[in-house]
Order: sequence, then structure tokens, then C-alpha cells
Amino acid sequence: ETLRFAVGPFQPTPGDTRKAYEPFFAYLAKTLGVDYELVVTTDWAGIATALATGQADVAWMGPWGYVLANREGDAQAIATVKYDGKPTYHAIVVGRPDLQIANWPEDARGLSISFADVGSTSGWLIPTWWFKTKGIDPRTFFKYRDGASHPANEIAVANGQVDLATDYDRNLKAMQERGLLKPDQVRVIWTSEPLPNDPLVVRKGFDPSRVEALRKAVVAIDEEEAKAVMPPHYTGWVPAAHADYKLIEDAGVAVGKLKPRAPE
Amino acid sequence: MSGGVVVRGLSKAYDGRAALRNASLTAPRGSFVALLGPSGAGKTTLLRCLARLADPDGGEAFVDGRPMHALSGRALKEARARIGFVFQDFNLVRRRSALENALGGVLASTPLWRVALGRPRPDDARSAMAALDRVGLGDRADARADELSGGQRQRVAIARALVQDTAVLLADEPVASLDPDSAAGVLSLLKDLTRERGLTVLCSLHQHHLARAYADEIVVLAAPEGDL
Amino acid sequence: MSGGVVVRGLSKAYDGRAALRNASLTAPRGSFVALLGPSGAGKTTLLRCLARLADPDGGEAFVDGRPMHALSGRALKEARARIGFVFQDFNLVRRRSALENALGGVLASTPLWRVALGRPRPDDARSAMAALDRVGLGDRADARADELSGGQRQRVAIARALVQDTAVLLADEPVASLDPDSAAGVLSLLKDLTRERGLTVLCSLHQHHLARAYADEIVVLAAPEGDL
Amino acid sequence: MPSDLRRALGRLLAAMIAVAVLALMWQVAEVDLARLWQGLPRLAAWGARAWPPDFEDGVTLLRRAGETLAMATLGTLLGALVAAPLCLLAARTTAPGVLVYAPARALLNVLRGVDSFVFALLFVAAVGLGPFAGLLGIAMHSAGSIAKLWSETIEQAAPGPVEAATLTGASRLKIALHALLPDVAPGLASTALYILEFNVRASTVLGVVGAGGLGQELKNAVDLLDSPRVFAIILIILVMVTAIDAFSAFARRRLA
Amino acid sequence: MPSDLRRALGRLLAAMIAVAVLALMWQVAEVDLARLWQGLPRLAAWGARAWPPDFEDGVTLLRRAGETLAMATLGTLLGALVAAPLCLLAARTTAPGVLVYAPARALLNVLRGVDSFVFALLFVAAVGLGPFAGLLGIAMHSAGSIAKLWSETIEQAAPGPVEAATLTGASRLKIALHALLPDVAPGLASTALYILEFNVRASTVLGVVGAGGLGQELKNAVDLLDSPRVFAIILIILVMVTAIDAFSAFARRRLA
Ligand SMILES: Nc1ncnc2c1ncn2[C@@H]1O[C@H](COP(=O)(O)OP(=O)(O)OP(=O)(O)O)[C@@H](O)[C@H]1O
Ligand SMILES: Nc1ncnc2c1ncn2[C@@H]1O[C@H](COP(=O)(O)OP(=O)(O)OP(=O)(O)O)[C@@H](O)[C@H]1O
Ligand SMILES: [Mg+2]
Ligand SMILES: [Mg+2]
Repeated sequence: ETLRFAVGPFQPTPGDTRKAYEPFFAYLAKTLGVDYELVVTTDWAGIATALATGQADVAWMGPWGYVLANREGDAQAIATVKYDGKPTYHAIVVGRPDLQIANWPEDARGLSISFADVGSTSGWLIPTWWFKTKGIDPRTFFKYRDGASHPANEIAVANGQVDLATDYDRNLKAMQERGLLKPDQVRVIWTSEPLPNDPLVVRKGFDPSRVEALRKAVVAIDEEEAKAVMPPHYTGWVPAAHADYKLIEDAGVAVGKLKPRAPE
Repeated sequence: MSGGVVVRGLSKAYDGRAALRNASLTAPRGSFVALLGPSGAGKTTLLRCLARLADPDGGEAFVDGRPMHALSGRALKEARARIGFVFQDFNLVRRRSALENALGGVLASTPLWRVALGRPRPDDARSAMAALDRVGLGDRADARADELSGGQRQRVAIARALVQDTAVLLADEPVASLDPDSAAGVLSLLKDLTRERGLTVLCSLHQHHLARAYADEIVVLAAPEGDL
Repeated sequence: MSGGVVVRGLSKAYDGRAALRNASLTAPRGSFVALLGPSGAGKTTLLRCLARLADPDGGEAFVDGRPMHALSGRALKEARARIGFVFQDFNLVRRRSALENALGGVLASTPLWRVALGRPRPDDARSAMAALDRVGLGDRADARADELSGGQRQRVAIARALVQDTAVLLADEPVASLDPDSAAGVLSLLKDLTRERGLTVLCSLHQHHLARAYADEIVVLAAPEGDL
Repeated sequence: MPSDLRRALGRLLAAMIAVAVLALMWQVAEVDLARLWQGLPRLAAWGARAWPPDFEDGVTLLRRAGETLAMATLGTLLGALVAAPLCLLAARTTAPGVLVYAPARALLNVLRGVDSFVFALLFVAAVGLGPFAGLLGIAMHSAGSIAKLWSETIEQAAPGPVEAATLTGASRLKIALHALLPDVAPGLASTALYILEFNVRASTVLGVVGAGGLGQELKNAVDLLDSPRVFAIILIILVMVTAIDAFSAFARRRLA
Repeated sequence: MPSDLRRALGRLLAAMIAVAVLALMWQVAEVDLARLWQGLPRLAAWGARAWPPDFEDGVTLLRRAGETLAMATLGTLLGALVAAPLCLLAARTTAPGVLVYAPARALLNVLRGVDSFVFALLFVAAVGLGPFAGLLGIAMHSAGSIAKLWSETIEQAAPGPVEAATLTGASRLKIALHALLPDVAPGLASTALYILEFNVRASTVLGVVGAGGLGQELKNAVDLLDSPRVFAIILIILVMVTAIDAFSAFARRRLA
């Protein structure tokens, strides 16, 4: 009896991600009394495919990756992670500290910007969506590129390779705490409305009693326990369902990457 | 038309330039016929048409009773297997030994795995060695084809055709690169085979005295144009 | 030792097996020397050692006064440029025309851009055409080497050596693939050149009567071992 | 003469079209040689930041290198096994006829046209995340590359020995083994080992299925502008590339 | 006999080591054939979701394809220009000596060992983000690949005509042009066009320098799990691959 876990690119390298996230999955498996295997991938596509075809059971995903996996393979969110006690976070745009931008985003026209890869919630979906609501197509408004990872985006701004880049607040904080970025190297220029944190996701057709056991096990993790088994700042989980990610789904529909759901 | 080689009005042009024009000849079963003619007369072309390595433009070519000009597919493959051929430029597999090249003559009957592993049937190996011995190359059996002298290569090509043991042998200047003794040895060997086994030999030659000495009949091919 | 070819005690073995043993000969400037010997005797090996296409194991080989066995680098390159060579298997560039192959003889003096663009100097083109004419191939000048008959190829190889216009010509069975008339034509052409231009010809041959008819001297090479 | 003139005009036209297309591409690619020239010192300065290489995490890198090598070797081997029969069908000179040749070449184009990470994702559906899916992806894609290069090597083989073998009436496969293989073996080894080397260097495929790999580490290090680490990884890749190149030279000499 | 025995023992040992290494790799790669077999129906079902291909955004895709083609063509061309002299120095049969051969091969290994996106990033320091940097990266890396494959094709060329040309005392370059080039031209065309095709298919390099390219669109579509779009992009790549393959066949026939 083995549970197959998967986790995506949360840290700069898959090795870092494994180091940071494996204790949590080990704890989970122990609590449920099962063996486990853990796969760390570099994007969501592999995980979503595995969930949809019954090749992975449980995954810790980004919100947008989850919504895609839900659409394409009927994966279901069962809990949302808490970061510093809150189940929400923010997408941000950071810029070089010396940029003079009084009127955002108008003053940034023509600057270079680096988006993260299109599977990223905060690095691609949310900023693309927000610009769209302002009537802006970032591909023409900026000198645009995409496909970089979040840490790469921060580093690129800090080194002056690009003027602006997308990221999310948790990553910026984590990088600053680990000394990868000095506090004055980048400046936050824009912050999104609160977004739901990463969900824990189970595959289609996963035994419902198992789902309940899983949900109970993660919700039961208190702050003390979290310090021991989860990456820094993660403080536990709250129960969740697909409806909690409607905001993300709507953004995906708005930017044209998802078809509107047929009314049921 | 049983056995032997019959050619009637065979023609072949390359890019509109005649290489062989209206050639006819008959080599009855068990005979040794020599094909003479100046360089460029079409001797090689004629022999290639007989084995359907080239497609004649017109005329008929029968080998061992089969209409080579009209065959295709499976029938052509079978008919070809009954023709031994000594190429003017030998066409040896240069990275294989003399023995392996000679064994090429029995490729059709050798099981695939033996070909793949380079393990010939002991009988075949013996007959290939015997053929090399007959052309005086017994001591060079293990030498790679590209380590052999010109005349040695030509003799390997002859050995390969002997090993194939066919009813008809088409030989394109098989002694051009050989010294007089070797040449005499090879031609009398072929001559003997026409007597002993009823082999039909059609053999292009340059040296008239060899043709006169060994051939039952001599056919002279004139160049289709004023080519020297 | 001025001019001509001098060989003293030349030996060459391949993998410990002698191909040439202690060969000696002299071909004075302007002479025509024929090299006879059975297949495998080492005729090709001797000629290749003379042009330093093979490195002799021992002995001396002088061509046109230069010690070929001892040269290297720039000096070797210059010495080689003074040797015309007709290869036993022709060594034509098969995707070039007869004319282009013949022009290969003046490659050294042709400017790089002309080589790259395939635009020979008009003088060179004329002399290459003349050489092809002399061997009876004027009408096949534009044919690609791989479209030529065996004898035609051999004549292109001869034409190339003639175009190079050297003091010494080493020819490895240059008439093996030719009919008697062509062979006589080629050999008397070479003979004439020895008279007219003082060309030194060292030429391996199989046919004794040709050697007797054209050579000033005949050297017989025995096989280093009991090879037929 | 008129046909000569027509040919000359045709050549001129082809040359003009080629020049025009290249000029257009030049535009699209924003070629700017002056800028390159001026920028070279900056390039050198930037490149110098990679010194000294950072082998701090060397053990991890070596493990990744081992994984990469394992997956690339098996993937290439599997690809070569698939390619062996395919290349005979996809070479003009050995194909039984155009009815086989054309579909065989189309199949090879498909195998190459689909990236190995796309194949790998498909195989995730069958075998789950992990190196096995990556290996299968590599194998499919490599089969297309190997078979294409092999078929074109085969087309260049000397036709004479094959002709001679054909006259014995033997089957195509036996002819290929006896008369073709020795002639082309060095070329086949050369390209198969080139594809192996390519797979060792390939970056994307293994990360997608969670199989790690050195290419992924390189991509990460580059993304993070960690030049000393990039340098270290490149040195490790270089060692592998050099080893494969040396093995290739050895194999070619053995087969020559 | 004892030397025969030694050789047989040596072969046995080599075979055993090879088997052991393969077995180890088999482990590392987690090969599981039963699982593959069982998973095939799932694979088919999952793959079927890509039907029908989605060409809604076709114009963008075609523009990307054009950009990719432009950059790949110029990059490959530039790489081939660099490779032309290098390959002569890096082929055993044409190198002036091992003192040139060894460094030349090492240089080729470096050019191939450094991925084109790493070169591209270096060039970003010189010429800034954009397709030009990508083109230069492609050119550097391609030069290494083309020169390696070319040098190995050259090593397989018939030695006779080169020997004959050498006896005229001409320079190496003239010998190569006169006696070598016609013999190897189809092989050179084949590999250069293979590298062009590879560059058209390559995905990472152009995205890294912000130059778009079809490979980036493919990666994005895969990340978005948009299978019909993936299918559409693959079809476009297939058209390009098929066109290059056809051109390659044409060129080889012309040069044959
Ligand atoms: N593949 C080809 N393409 C074009 N012309 C060819 C081809 N093969 C042969 N020829 C021409 O056809 C003519 C006859 O050639 P063939 O090889 O039959 O002559 P041959 O009698 O064998 O001469 P040789 O004694 O020199 O071998 C020659 O003029 C030759 O150039
Ligand atoms: N590269 C080589 N490697 C090994 N042995 C060789 C090599 N070249 C020639 N030999 C051997 O050396 C001997 C002499 O060969 P060579 O080619 O000089 O003979 P030849 O007198 O020219 O014969 P032919 O009249 O048949 O051309 C032969 O037994 C041959 O097999
Ligand atoms: Mg002939
Ligand atoms: Mg000889």
C-alpha cells in the first residue's frame, strides 16, 4: 500500500524542493500508516497528467496548476495551506529600486518585463489578467518575455537584466530571508488582491474515505507540528473545496486560457 | 532455349547515348564464350543487362531459359540467384576478409543468424576455402579485402562466384589484373567446369590469345559509335 | 644519381608479413622500365614506396635524384609533386567529369578560387582536353567518372598523370583494363614521351609481350614468399 | 544554347530568391554586427564572473550526472533498436519501394517532430511520473533522429558490394548485414554516439517527469545567474561529452 | 592459442561489464515493462484528448514559426561557416597532425558541451535580449555539432582520390575541395540540414532571450494542458520538419 505524492517547482531547484517538502509527505504517510513515494517535477504539466491518468494520488500544487488539473483531469482540492497563519497570498510585480514610476502602469510603458512560465498563478495568470482588466496587453505594452522561474525573475531584476518581473510575496520574502536577495535590491511596484494559497489535491476517483482521512490529517497539523514538518512560515492547512479557487478559474477564463464552464 | 545464354537484339542507352546497340549472341549450355571488343564497346553493359543489373531498352536476354528482360519481383530474384557474376571492379566488401567475401556466394542459403554472427556453416567454410585455394589465395583467406593486391582481389571475386555454384557464370574481364600464369590458371579452371558440370561461361576478355586458347566461341562487340 | 629512379634493397612488410623484400632496380632518366611479377609480388608496394604513399621498412628509393625514403614535410611534398602516378585502381573522383579529373593533374598550380568555383585556366583546360584526346576519350570529357567504362576510367587516370607533366611517371598496370589497340596506343605514347621529353617511366605490366615490345629494360619481381 | 540560357536564368532567379529570404531573416533576427563587436568586452567580463567553478554541491551534481547518463544510454539504446529496421525502410537505396519509403520517412519525421518531453508526458499516462517515462520519451524521439541519420548514411554506401550480394538472391536483411553493414558501421556508430551525447546534454525532458537530470540543474543554475555553478555543471558535461567523443573515435577506428 | 584465449577472455569480461552497467542503469531508470504494457490503453485515451487540433490562434503560431525558422536558418548557416574550416582540422584523415587534431576536437567538444541557451545568455551581455543573441547562441552550439558530424563523415571518405591529389603537391585546402568535397557532399548536406531541423525544433534557447519562437509556444501550451493547441503546434513543426527533410532528400540527390 503506497501513496504516490507529487510536488512541483516551489523552490529554485528540484533538489531544494524535495529537501523542503519531503518531511511533510513523510509525516502524512506515517499518520495514514502507508508507504509513499514522492516525485518532484519542474512544472505542473507532468503532475496534472499523472493525476488525470491515475498515476499519482496526491499533489501539492499551485492554484493555477490545480485549476488546470481540475479542468483537464478532474483533480480535486481538499485543503489550502496556511502561510504565517493566513490561507491567502499576493501576486506582485517587482522592479529595479531606481525606477521612477508615479503612475502605474502607464509610466512603465516600454520597460522590459519578465513573466514566469504560463503555468504560474502569480507569475503569469494573475498579472496577465489584471493588465487585461486595465485594457493592456503586456506582450505589446512592455518588452515582454516569459518562461522564467520565480527566483530567476527576482535575480534578473536584482542584476538589472530586466526592469520589472512578476513574483509572489511569499517567494520574495523567502529569498530575502535566505540571503539570496538583499532588501534594497528590488522594490515591490504592484500587489494583487488576496489569492487562495496552494491547495493539496487528490486525483479523480481517489477513495472518498481516504480523502477524509487525508483532510483530517493535514488540518490537524498545528503550528508546532508545522514547524517540524513543513517548510518555514507554513503553519498548517484549512479544509477547502474546488469552489475556493473560483477566483483563479475566473481569471483563467478571462485571459482566454480556459473555456467558460457550461452551466450545470 | 533450355540453359545457356541467348541474347537477341539487345540495346541500351544512357541519357540518349547508346552503350550497347542491337547485340546478339548465343552461348549454349556448357560452352565457354568469350566477349571481345574495344574499351567502351558495351561488354559490361551487355553482361549487366543479362543479370538485370541494368534494364535493357530493347531486345531479349535469356539466361538459363529465363527471359531476364521481362522478369520482375520474386521471379527476377530467383532468376538472378542462378547467375554467378564476376564484376570488372570486383565489388568486394572491403572490410571483410577474403574468406568472408567468398562466403558471400552462399548468402542466400546461409541462415540469418549465421550471417549476423559471422559463423558460417562448416561445409560452406570448407567450400569457400577450397575455392580460394583453387585461385591460389589459400594463404590470404584471413586478409581483409582492402589489404589485398589488385590481382588478389580479382581472384577473391572469382572465388565468390565459384562458391555460389550456379549454372551460368558471367565474368567481366576476370583476368585483367592477373599475371599470365594466374590468368591461365583461372581460365582453365572455368573451362574445366564447363566440361565437368555443364557450367555456361560468358566472359569478356581483352587479350585475344586467351580468348582463342580457352573459348569455344568468340563474339566481337563493336563500339556503338566511333568511340576508340 | 641525377634523374630517373633508383631502388636499392627496398623492403616493406605489413603486419610482419613481407610484401616486398630487398628489391633493387635502376631506371635511368628517359628510360622505359617494365616491372613484371606474379600477382602479389609487390609491384604496387614498390611503386607506392617510391612515391612515399607507403613508408618502406628498409632500403633506399631515389626518384629524380631525391631520397624519397628519407624525406618528410615540405621537402616530401615538393618531391611528390614531381612524380606522376597512375593507380592500379585509378583513384578518380567519381562525382567529377573526366575533364575535371584530368585537370586534377595541375591542382598544385591552379589558384584556389578556380578550384573552388570549378573554373580552370583556359590553358589548363586545353591541355587536359588534349590529354583526353590522346587516350581516345575526347568525346567523353563531360561524362562523370562513375559513368565511364573500366577501360575509359583507366585512360582518364593516365590523362591526369600526363597533364601533371612530371619528370618521372610511375604507372601501376596502366593498360590492364584496355583492349590491345588502346593498350598499344597508351604504351607507345609513353614511349614517345621518354624520347621527346626525357620522361622516365617505371611501369608494372602483366603481359610479357607488351613489356618486350615497349620497355628498354624489364625487371622481374618474385613474390617474397611462396604466394602464387 | 537556349536551354543553357534557361538554366542560367533559373540559377540567377534561385540565387536572388535565396538572398531575399536571407535578408528577410536577417531583419527578423535583428542582426546587428556593430553591436556585437562593441559588446564583446562586456561579454568577456560577464563570462569571467563564472570563475572559479563552484563544486560545493559536487556530490549532487555527480549523482545527477549518473542519472542522466543512465537514462540517456538506455533511451538511446532503445531508440537505436527501433531505428535499426526503420532506417533500412527509410533509405532510398534499400527501401523495397516508394510505397514503403514514403510512409517510413513520414514516421521518422513524426518521431523527430514531437519533442521528447511531449512523448514523456504521454508516457506519464502509461507508466507514471519518473525516469522510466523520461527514458521512453528519449527513446521515441531518438529513434526518429537515429533512423534518419542512419538511413542517409546508408544511402551513401558503396553500391557495388550490395549489387554483388543481390545477385546471390539473398534476402534484403542478409544483404544489408553482409555487404552494407561493414561499409557503413563507422558512420552508424558515429551518429548513434552523437545522439547519445545529445541526450546526455538534453535539458528539458527529464525535469518534466520529475526525473531530475543534469540538464535541469544547468537550467536552474542559469536561471539563478549562478555563474560559478553553471561553470561547474558545464565542466561535468564536458567530461561526459569528451568521454563519449573519445569512445566514438575508438569505435570508429575499430570499425574502420 | 593462448593469445586467442586471452582475447576471448577479454571479450567475455567486456561483455559482462557492459551487461552489469546496463542492469544498473535499468535500475536507475526504474524500467518496468509490465507497467508500460498495462498503461498503453490509458496513454491512447489521454492522447486522444488532443483531437481536434486547435488552430484558433493560427496566425500567432505561424508568426512564431517564421521567427523560429529565420533564427534557426541564420544560426545554422553561421555555424556551418565556422564548422567548415574546423571540420578539416578535426578529422583524423585530414588534420595536419595530432597537435592540431586534439585541440580542434577539444574545441568542438566545448562548443557542443555548452548549451545554446548558455551561449545565448552570454551574448545577451553583449547584444542585449532579443533574437540576435539567440541566433549567436545557436550558431556557436551548431558549429560544434556540425563540425563534429562533418569531420566524421570526412573520415569515412574514400582515401584513394585524396591520395592521388596529394601526389600533385597541392595544398590541403585545394585537395579537400577537389578530391574530398564531391565524395562527401551528400553527407555534409544531410547533417547540416539535420542540425537546421534540430534548431527549428529546439525549444529552450529562444525563450531564454525573450525571442519567442515556436518551441516556447509548445512549452506554454503543454504547461496549460492545452492538448489541442499542442497538437496544432506539433503539426506546424511537422510541416517544417517534413519540408526540411524533403529539401535534404533533394539536395542529396542533386549532389549524388
Ligand atoms: N552508368 C552509365 N552512365 C552513362 N554512360 C555509361 C554508364 N555506364 C557505361 N556507360 C557508357 O556506355 C559505354 C559502354 O560501357 P561499358 O562499360 O559497357 O563498356 P565496356 O565494353 O565494358 O568497356 P571496358 O572494356 O572499358 O570495360 C561507354 O561509352 C560508357 O561510357
Ligand atoms: N595494406 C596492406 N596490408 C596488408 N597487406 C598488404 C597491403 N597491401 C598489400 N599487401 C600484401 O602485400 C603483398 C604485395 O602486394 P602488392 O599490392 O604490392 O602486389 P602486386 O605485385 O601489386 O600484385 P597485383 O599484381 O595483384 O596487383 C600482397 O600479398 C598483398 O596481399
Ligand atoms: Mg567493362
Ligand atoms: Mg598491384
